[in-house]
Order: sequence, then C-alpha cells, then structure tokens
Amino acid sequence: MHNNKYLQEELIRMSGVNPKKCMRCGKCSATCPAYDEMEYHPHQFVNMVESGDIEPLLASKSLYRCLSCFACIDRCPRGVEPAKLVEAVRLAAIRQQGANHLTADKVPTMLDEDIPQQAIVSAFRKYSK
Amino acid sequence: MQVKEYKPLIVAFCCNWCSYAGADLAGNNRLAYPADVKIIRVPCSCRVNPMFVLRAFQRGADGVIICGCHPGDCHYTSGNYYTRRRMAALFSMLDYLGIEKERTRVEWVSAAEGAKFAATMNDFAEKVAALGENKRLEDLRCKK
Amino acid sequence: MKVSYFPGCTLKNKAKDLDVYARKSAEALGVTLEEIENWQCCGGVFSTARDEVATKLSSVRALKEAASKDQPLVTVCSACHNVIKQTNHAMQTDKEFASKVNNYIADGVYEGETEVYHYLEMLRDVVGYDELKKKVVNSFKGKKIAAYYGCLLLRPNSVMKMDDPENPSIMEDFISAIGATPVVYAKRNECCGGYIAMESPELAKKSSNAVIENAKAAGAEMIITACPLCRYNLIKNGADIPVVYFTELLAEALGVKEDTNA
Amino acid sequence: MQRIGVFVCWCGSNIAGTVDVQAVSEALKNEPGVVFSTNYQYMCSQAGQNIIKDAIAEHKLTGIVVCSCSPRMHEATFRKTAAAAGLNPYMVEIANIREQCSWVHKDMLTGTEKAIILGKAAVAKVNLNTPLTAGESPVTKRALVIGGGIAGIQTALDIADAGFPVDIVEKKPTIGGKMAQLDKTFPTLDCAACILTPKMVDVAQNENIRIFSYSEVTEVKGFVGNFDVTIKKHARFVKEDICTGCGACTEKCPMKKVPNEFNLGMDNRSAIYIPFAQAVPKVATIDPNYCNMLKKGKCGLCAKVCAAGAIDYTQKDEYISEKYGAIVVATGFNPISMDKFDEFAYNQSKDVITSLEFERLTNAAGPTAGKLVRPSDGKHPHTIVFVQCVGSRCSACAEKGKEYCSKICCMYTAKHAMLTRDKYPDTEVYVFYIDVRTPGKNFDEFYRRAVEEFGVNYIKGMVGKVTPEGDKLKVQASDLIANKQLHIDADLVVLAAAIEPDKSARPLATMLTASMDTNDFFTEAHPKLRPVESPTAGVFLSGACQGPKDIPETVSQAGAAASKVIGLLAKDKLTGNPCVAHSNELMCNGCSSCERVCPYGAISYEDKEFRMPDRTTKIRRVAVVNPAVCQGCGACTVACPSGAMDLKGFASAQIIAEVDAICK
Repeated sequence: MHNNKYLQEELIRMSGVNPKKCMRCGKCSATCPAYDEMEYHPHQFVNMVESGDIEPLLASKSLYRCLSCFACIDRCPRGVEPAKLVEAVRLAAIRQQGANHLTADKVPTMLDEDIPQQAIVSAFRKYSK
Repeated sequence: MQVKEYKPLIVAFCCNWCSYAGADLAGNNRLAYPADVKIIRVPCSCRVNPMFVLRAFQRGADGVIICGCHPGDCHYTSGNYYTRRRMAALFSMLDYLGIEKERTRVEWVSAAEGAKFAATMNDFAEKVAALGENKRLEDLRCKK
Repeated sequence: MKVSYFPGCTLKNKAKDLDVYARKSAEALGVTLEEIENWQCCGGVFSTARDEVATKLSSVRALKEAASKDQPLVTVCSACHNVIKQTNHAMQTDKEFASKVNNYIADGVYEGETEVYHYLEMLRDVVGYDELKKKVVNSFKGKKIAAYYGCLLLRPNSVMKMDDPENPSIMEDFISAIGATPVVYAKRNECCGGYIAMESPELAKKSSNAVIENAKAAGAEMIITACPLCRYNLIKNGADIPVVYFTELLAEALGVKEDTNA
Repeated sequence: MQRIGVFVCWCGSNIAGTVDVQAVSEALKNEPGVVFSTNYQYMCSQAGQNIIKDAIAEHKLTGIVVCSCSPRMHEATFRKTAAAAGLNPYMVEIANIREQCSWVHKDMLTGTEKAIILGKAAVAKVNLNTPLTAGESPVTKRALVIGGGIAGIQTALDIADAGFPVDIVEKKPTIGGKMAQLDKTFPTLDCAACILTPKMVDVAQNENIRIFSYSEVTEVKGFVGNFDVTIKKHARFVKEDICTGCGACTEKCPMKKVPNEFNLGMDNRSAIYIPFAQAVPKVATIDPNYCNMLKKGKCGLCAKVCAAGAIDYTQKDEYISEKYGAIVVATGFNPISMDKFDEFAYNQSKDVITSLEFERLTNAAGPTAGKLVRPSDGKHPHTIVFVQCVGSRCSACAEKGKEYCSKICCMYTAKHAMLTRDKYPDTEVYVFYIDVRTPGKNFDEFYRRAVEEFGVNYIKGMVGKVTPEGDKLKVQASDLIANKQLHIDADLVVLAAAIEPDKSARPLATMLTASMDTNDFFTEAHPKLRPVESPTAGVFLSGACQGPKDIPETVSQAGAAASKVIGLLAKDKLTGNPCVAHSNELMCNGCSSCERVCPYGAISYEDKEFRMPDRTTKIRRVAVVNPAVCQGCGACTVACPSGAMDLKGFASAQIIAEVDAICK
C-alpha cells in the first residue's frame, strides 16, 4: 500500500478534518445519497486518508459523485466531517494541470433550457480549476 | 581560597499520596538521582504556597520542583489542578524576575512511577546544574 | 425596516419568480430589500477547503457592503444563503483564512460582523409568523403543502443554525401561517441531487424521485422550496404535483401576486 | 523551646551501609532544641522502641525525630510508641533517610551529608509542632437513601438488615424505578417483576425502613454523621395511611385521558392513579394537572367511591426534617430525549420507538399485554430494525448525544432481538452495531446465542436515515463488512437511546456538595479504591447515578454502599483526621476564597462578634472549618489572601522551617 505522507498532511490541513476521530460506525456511508454511484464510500475516504492510501481516491470517479449535501457532516457522531475530506481530495485532483473534470466545451451538451445558472456555476466550482 | 565544586540545591515538594510514594518506589528500586534533591512532604501539591517557592529561592535554592498526582488522580480530587494554575502564574512571574523557567517545574508522578521520579529528578538536576548558581534573589537573602 | 439583499444569479434569470415575489411580499410586510450594488455570483457552492480564497471573495464583498450600511444581509436562494453564511462563518472563526481574504478586500478589513438571514428566518424572527398571519388576505386553507428544505438551508447545522436539521419546522410554520396544512415527511431534508444533474442525471433523478414519492405518500398536493436547483430537479424528474417557490405562495397569500409582472 | 530527641536508625546495613549514622546523630545533637541524640540498629524493633520510650521519660522529651525509612512505612509505629510514653503522637516527625537517601545514593559522604540535612529539616519542623488531638463527633444512627429504584432498594434493605433505620425518598408515587418497567433481564432472562417486586414488598414490610414516596430532598445541612435533611412530601391528596389501594377510585375517575408515564405515554391512565399493580406503597395519587376537582372544583367522584375515606382534596405539601448519619445517592438514570435524532424519524412515526418503550410493549403488564404490535396500527411487525448507540459515543455535538458508552444497550438489544425471534419466529430482526460490547459473566455467550441460535442479523454499520412511507419505515443503513448500503423496509425501528443521569441529580449534588463529572454522573472518592463513596464524607453512591450500570452491577454497588454506611453507622463517634485546616479569625476577612476551592464543602462562614481595641464590638464574617469534613489537602491555605488559613501538621511556618533548614 502506498503511503503518501505529504499529500495526507496537505489534505488534513486543507480540510481541517482529523480522520483519527473516526470510530468506524459507518453512519456517513449509511446516510450518503450518492453511495451506490461511488466506488469509494465516505467512510473509506476517511479510512484511506488516515492510512495514507490516497492515490486510488485521486483517480476515482467517486470524487465527482459527492453531492456536497453535508448529510455525513451533520450526522457523524464524532464530528469527523467526511465531506470536507472528499472536497479536499477532489481539489487535490483537479488542481493538477489539465485535470479539470469539467471543461467549458462539454457544458452545452449537458444543458436543457430550464436548467438554472446555479447548477452550471456549481458544477464548475466543484469540477474545475 | 579553596573553590568549592558547584552543587545545585534543589527543593522538591512531593504530595503524600502519589509523588512521595513514587520517590519511595524509586528508593525501593535503587534508582539513583542526585543527592542535591531534597524532598519536602506535603499532603497535596496544592498545599505548596508560592511563598514556599519564593522562600526557597531567596534562601539559595537553585531549582524548585513540585510533584503531584496525575490530573484526575488527585487524592483530594482537584488539588493538582489548583497547583497547575497557581504555579503556571508563579513561574512566569519568576521568569520575568530572571529566575529561568528551567529552574521551576511541576511534574505529575504517580505512586507507581518510581522510574519516572528518578528520571525526572536526574533531568531536572542536570538542567538546573547547567544554568549554574542562582544568584538572582541574592540581595533579598537573609544571610546570617 | 431596510435590509441588504443578495438576489444571486439564478434569481435574475431562471428563477425570477423567487426574486420578484420576495421583494413584493417583503414590501407588504414592511421590509425593504435593498439590493447590494454590483453583487457578483456567489459561486453556487461553498468550498470547505480552507485554502480556497478566490471563490469566496464575492460573498465577502457583499457581506462587507451590508456591514458598511449596518444592515443584516438577507438572501432567498438556498444556495446563495449557504455560501454566504458559511463564508461569513469562516471569516469569523478562521483567522488565517480571514487574513488571506482581507488582502483582496479594498478599504479596510471584514471580520464577519454582518448578520446573515435567510428570507424565511426574516419572516420567522423579524416579521413574526403571527404578524404574517394577520396580513394574509388569500388563505390557503385546506391545501396540503409539503415543505422541501433540501440540504443547503439546514446543513451544516453548526454554521447554518436555522432550525433542527433533522426535524425542521420553519417552513411548516410558514405553511401554517398562510393558512395551509403542512405535510411532514422524512425526505424533506434529503438532497435532490443538486448540481449532479449536470454530471449524472440518473443520480439526480433517483434522489429527486425519492423526495417526491415520500412527499406524495404523506399526502402532499404541492411542494414548496426556496432553491431554484431543487425546484428544477424535482420538476425535471417527474414531479406530478406543483413545485413552487415559497415566495410565490407568500405573495399570493398577501394579495400582492397580481401586482407583479413576473 | 522544645526538648527534642533524635533517633537515627541503621536499618541493619540498609541505611548504615551508605550513611554514617554515628556522624548523623552527632551532627544533629547541636541543632536547636535537641537535647538527646542516638542511633540504633533497628529503631522499629521492640528494643529500638524502648530506647525511644525511655528517652522520652528520662529527658522529658517534648518532640521526636526518627531518621529512618519512609514515614509511609513506620510513621504510625513511632507515633504509637510516643503515645505509649505519654507524648502526643503528632509530636513525631520522620526524616526519610532510607528510600530517599541511602537507597538512592552510593557514596557514603554524600549520603551522610544529605541525611544530616534531612534530619535538620525534621528537627526544624518538630520545633514548631504542636500537640494535635483528633476531633470527635457523634453519629446519628439513621441512613437516608435518595432514590427508590433497584439501587436504592438494595442499599436500604442491606442497611436495614444490619439493624439501622433507613429512610427512602422517592420522587415518584411508588418505588421500583426503571427495573419495574422492564420485561426480562439479561443474561438469564428471568422476569424483572418476579425478582424486583418481592424486594419491594420486603422494603414495605421491613420495620427499619420508612418510605417517603412522591417526595424530594429539598435541603441538606450538616456533615458526616450529622446531616440535617428536609424532605418535601408532595400532596398526593390521598391519606396514605388510610388508603387500602383497592383501586375503586381509579376505575370511577372520569378523567381517563392522562398519558401514562409508567408506559411511557403509550396508553392512558386516570387522573387518580396507582402507577402499577405491585406499586409500593400501594396507595392512590391524584394528578393535580388533570383532576377536575382540583382544577375546577367539580367532580369529587373518587371521594364518593372511597370506602375508606382516604381522599383529601385539601392536602398540602408537607416538609419533614430528619437527622441522618449517612446519605446514599441512588438517583438513577433516564434514556436521553430522541428529539435531536430525527434522522431516525422518532418524532415522525409512532413505529419508531426507544428500547424502554419496547420493554413496555413486550411486557405482559404493559399497554398491549405483552403482545408485540406496531403502536401506529396494532399490526404485528414482520421486520424489526434495532439501532444501537443512538446518542452514545457521540462527541460531535453536546446537545445531541453523550460522549460515553451507555454500557447496557448492547446487552438489552441482544435480549430484545432474541426474545422477538423466540416469540415470533416469522419476524426478521436486524441489529445495527458499531461494536458489540459484552464484558460480563455469560454476556458474550448470550449475544452469540442471539446470532447463532435465534438467527438475529447483526450488521456492522449504522443507520443513516429512516423514512416513514406508507405503512413502512424505509431504513437506509451501511453494512461495513459487505461494503454496501442497505435499504430495508421495516415495520418497527427500535432505538437504543443513550442513558443519562436523572435531572434531579445536579441540584442534589449542589445540596450535598458532592462532586459530579461533566456528564452529571457523581464522582467517586477514588475511581478504583473507593468506588461507592463520594469525595464528600458521609455521602455514598449507589447505582447508575455514578455511571452507566446494568442490574447485577447496580446490585453489587448497592450492597457495597450499604456496607460502607453500616461501617459508619456502627461507630458511636467519628474520630477525625487532626491534620485539618483552621482559620485564624482575627486575620480572616471573610472573602470566601477558601470556600470556593474547598472540594469538600468543609468551610462555612459565621458572623462573629469581635472586641475592638477601643472596647467597642464589631461583627465580622469569618471562615469556619468543619474538622469532621475537612480532609486536610491544604488548597484553602494557599487560596487565603490574608494568611488566616493554615493547616495543622503541615503549617506554613513548619514547611518554611524545613525549606530554610534544607537551604542553609
């Protein structure tokens, strides 16, 4: 298993999350609305960042399935805030050059006439740098 | 004139229930520490009046250490918390007066920690010895 | 009473109703919404990363303008509210972040002094639901209405502090105040799918459907929301009961709906 | 001036090997006050002790210094020796030249030098010693038990069996507590009522026990052995001594729509009620919030049907004062409110219940006569989901949950799951757990039986959301082992709510000056060695008021508390520790600094009259230490800004004398 200490520290600093607080109850994953779309689930994000096994997360589509609905943050009994870790890993991925998940030329294909601007700006914020 | 080898003088206040017993255990296990350390038994570390510490320095002590039960283990439930707060204030004031922080210490030693007691005293005595004689309050000293 | 108002980008385009009815109704309730000058889009989502600074500047500028007028800042779109309130909280609690932000802020520093209200909080805490009740001219008596909170209004609760995040009542009390019967259902604080509608319409569909089904099973004849994206997702994904902005019902209840040309 | 004798012990070669004992006794001869100094092979031996005794007589010694082993070893020995020779035992000081000198130093010169300094310090201290006498106080031979659950019942029975009178104060109309509400008990599955109610009857029939039910403690004064307690007996509008408990009134009462708290509001009772059939005392109580007669002056039906004439609508609250030697706190626990956990839809569906509600639902004396049905529609549930750790081990938000493990939930959930499968094999049962904690005799075997023999589905994971829809409860949960999100359509969801101390505990702790932890559990005097005593002398702890406990543990602790109480009440007089704080009233300015730091509540204030130099008198507020309560830590002596407070045996002047002797 790859242990990426530098990235681990960076993610912890960026997110303000202490993954050691996790007591492995799985409530984050129990509450996650995007669970079935994810290869790595919220509790795994916490666990894998804690153990430094971060490369698989960086490459995973799971990063773009989190809805940022914060249900895991509010319901975690230990105050771990998994969504903040997911966000940090996602940023670590898309901040790399040419790693934008969403590009402007793809946008028109995704639109219908009713879609609110909010969806487009949000998607850009989440998926691109 | 004969130059006497410098030996630091260290006063250790130990609470009766944990640290004094820890010192006894160090003795039982024959764990050596410098003879410069002289122990005064108090019922609880919170019995140590800042006045006692000042008096020791005034009378020529080179270091003062106060040992009590670990937080949460105080025989009197909360005495060591008072100690921690009072001594933090006292030590920073002493530091301001020029009595270095290394000359003062509060340490938690349980009755089971003979080894810790000896190690603490060795370490403390070494640090104090390195600072040399404490002359700061000499002018206030009531010399006979 | 005058308050600063941040409408947000969607309310100027696809969700004009939400905005226009909000202003008219506020006027009828004795509150003037003063639109922040030169506001910029809040960005739609708040980045929880502490080193994301640039994306939060527009919110801080809006907050600072409200502060300069010594007014609370009122928002009506759930997303704007979430972003601005979380940004304000970060400015109050994260010194390192705040100092970075203030490097980019002209004329002095901002440290989170503005109070941020959602329009619903304004109704509940400033106007008062009892006061609102007195001003209702068209009652929705007998109408069974389900409130849809989504996630942005309530979470994270440690920052938003609007209501009990698991069993909120601020919208239900609003529904009661305009004479209708609130329908309580468990999925009212679950996510509609949000911006994932772009990336994975299937996931948005699944999430939205669960909300609609749950509301209908509880007997809802109509769903109200404060979020354009929630409304879009619910309608797009097969809501067969009306999904409307709460401000529209408010304007109608207050008898000011017809004055508008939304 | 003292006449001090110094006795240096060789301890065989233990001391004499590293310390020149002869040099030490010679050196100390010249110290101020020392009139005699000697050394001997074994001071603690009979011969050694005789040397001390003889010297006391011969040299008219007023103080003694023994240079020997640790005072923790032989201080008591030498004090007895001194006392035998007619010297006050507190005139003895020990210089520890073994553990803290000869054993830790190797060099004879260094050892001897240090031993002399330690001896000098002890001499300096003895010069300032004063004879101390331990105070004595009488003991009131009656105990008070606050709380009438299984903890209080067991404590009271054990104390009463030893022959001491006991009063139980219970705030509810009956004793019995939580255990009376339970169905079966783990891990043996005997029925709670079958083992509890005989004990309740024992309490009622025991001549040594009085029960103050529907009562509260409102004031506590005094100290160990001598508590003055005021008990408020709420008006129950029924004369307790006349009521026969026939129940005719409860049947005739027209107000029948009162939520029945004994069944956790799952059914109703009448305004005049007896909580349950085996209640002790078995007398009716009128609920003033619902009784028409009390509220509107209209009705009076119960008085008409009461053949005994026990109803008294004019009854008033009554205050009773009583003296006690010991107080036992047994205030117990409650499940926490589920209001903040609506992700489990507790407030949205009647079919989401707590485990205690489940107990009532399966109890033969409960609202459904023991038939397990859904509270919403009375239908038999086919799929039941149990959720553990609801509010336990929750550190995220203090107003939501508790950081500690509630300890009992794993076992009662296993019990509920097992009993359900046993009685209704057609029911599918899921238990969501974070960890299954079963440290107890036969506990893990019990849990494994639930899984292996009864086919309960244990799933490692937590429930995230419960959505009532139609007549189903849609449970969304995680299965961490399978790495799956589960969706279960359940008929009933049972929440294992965390437990917390009863709300009455905090004000009671203030009254008793007993300390509590941040969770409002009472603190024990020592977590390992004095687990049933509170740090406040004379106050003892029984049951869940001290921390989460199951029944076997509660009963053991109750018995332990009782034995401590018996040990106290068996004494005619209490001899205190003479090394206590005392305040010089001439210097005290009544500032309360000492009172605030005292962990025992030993310091109070009195207004005292002082004669001024100009012959006028002045009244001043001064601190008074109760020597029976003071434990002698000395916290107050340092807090005192005027130097009025000092500690006997460890006086400031004595310690300074030691400092000076060491630093000379």
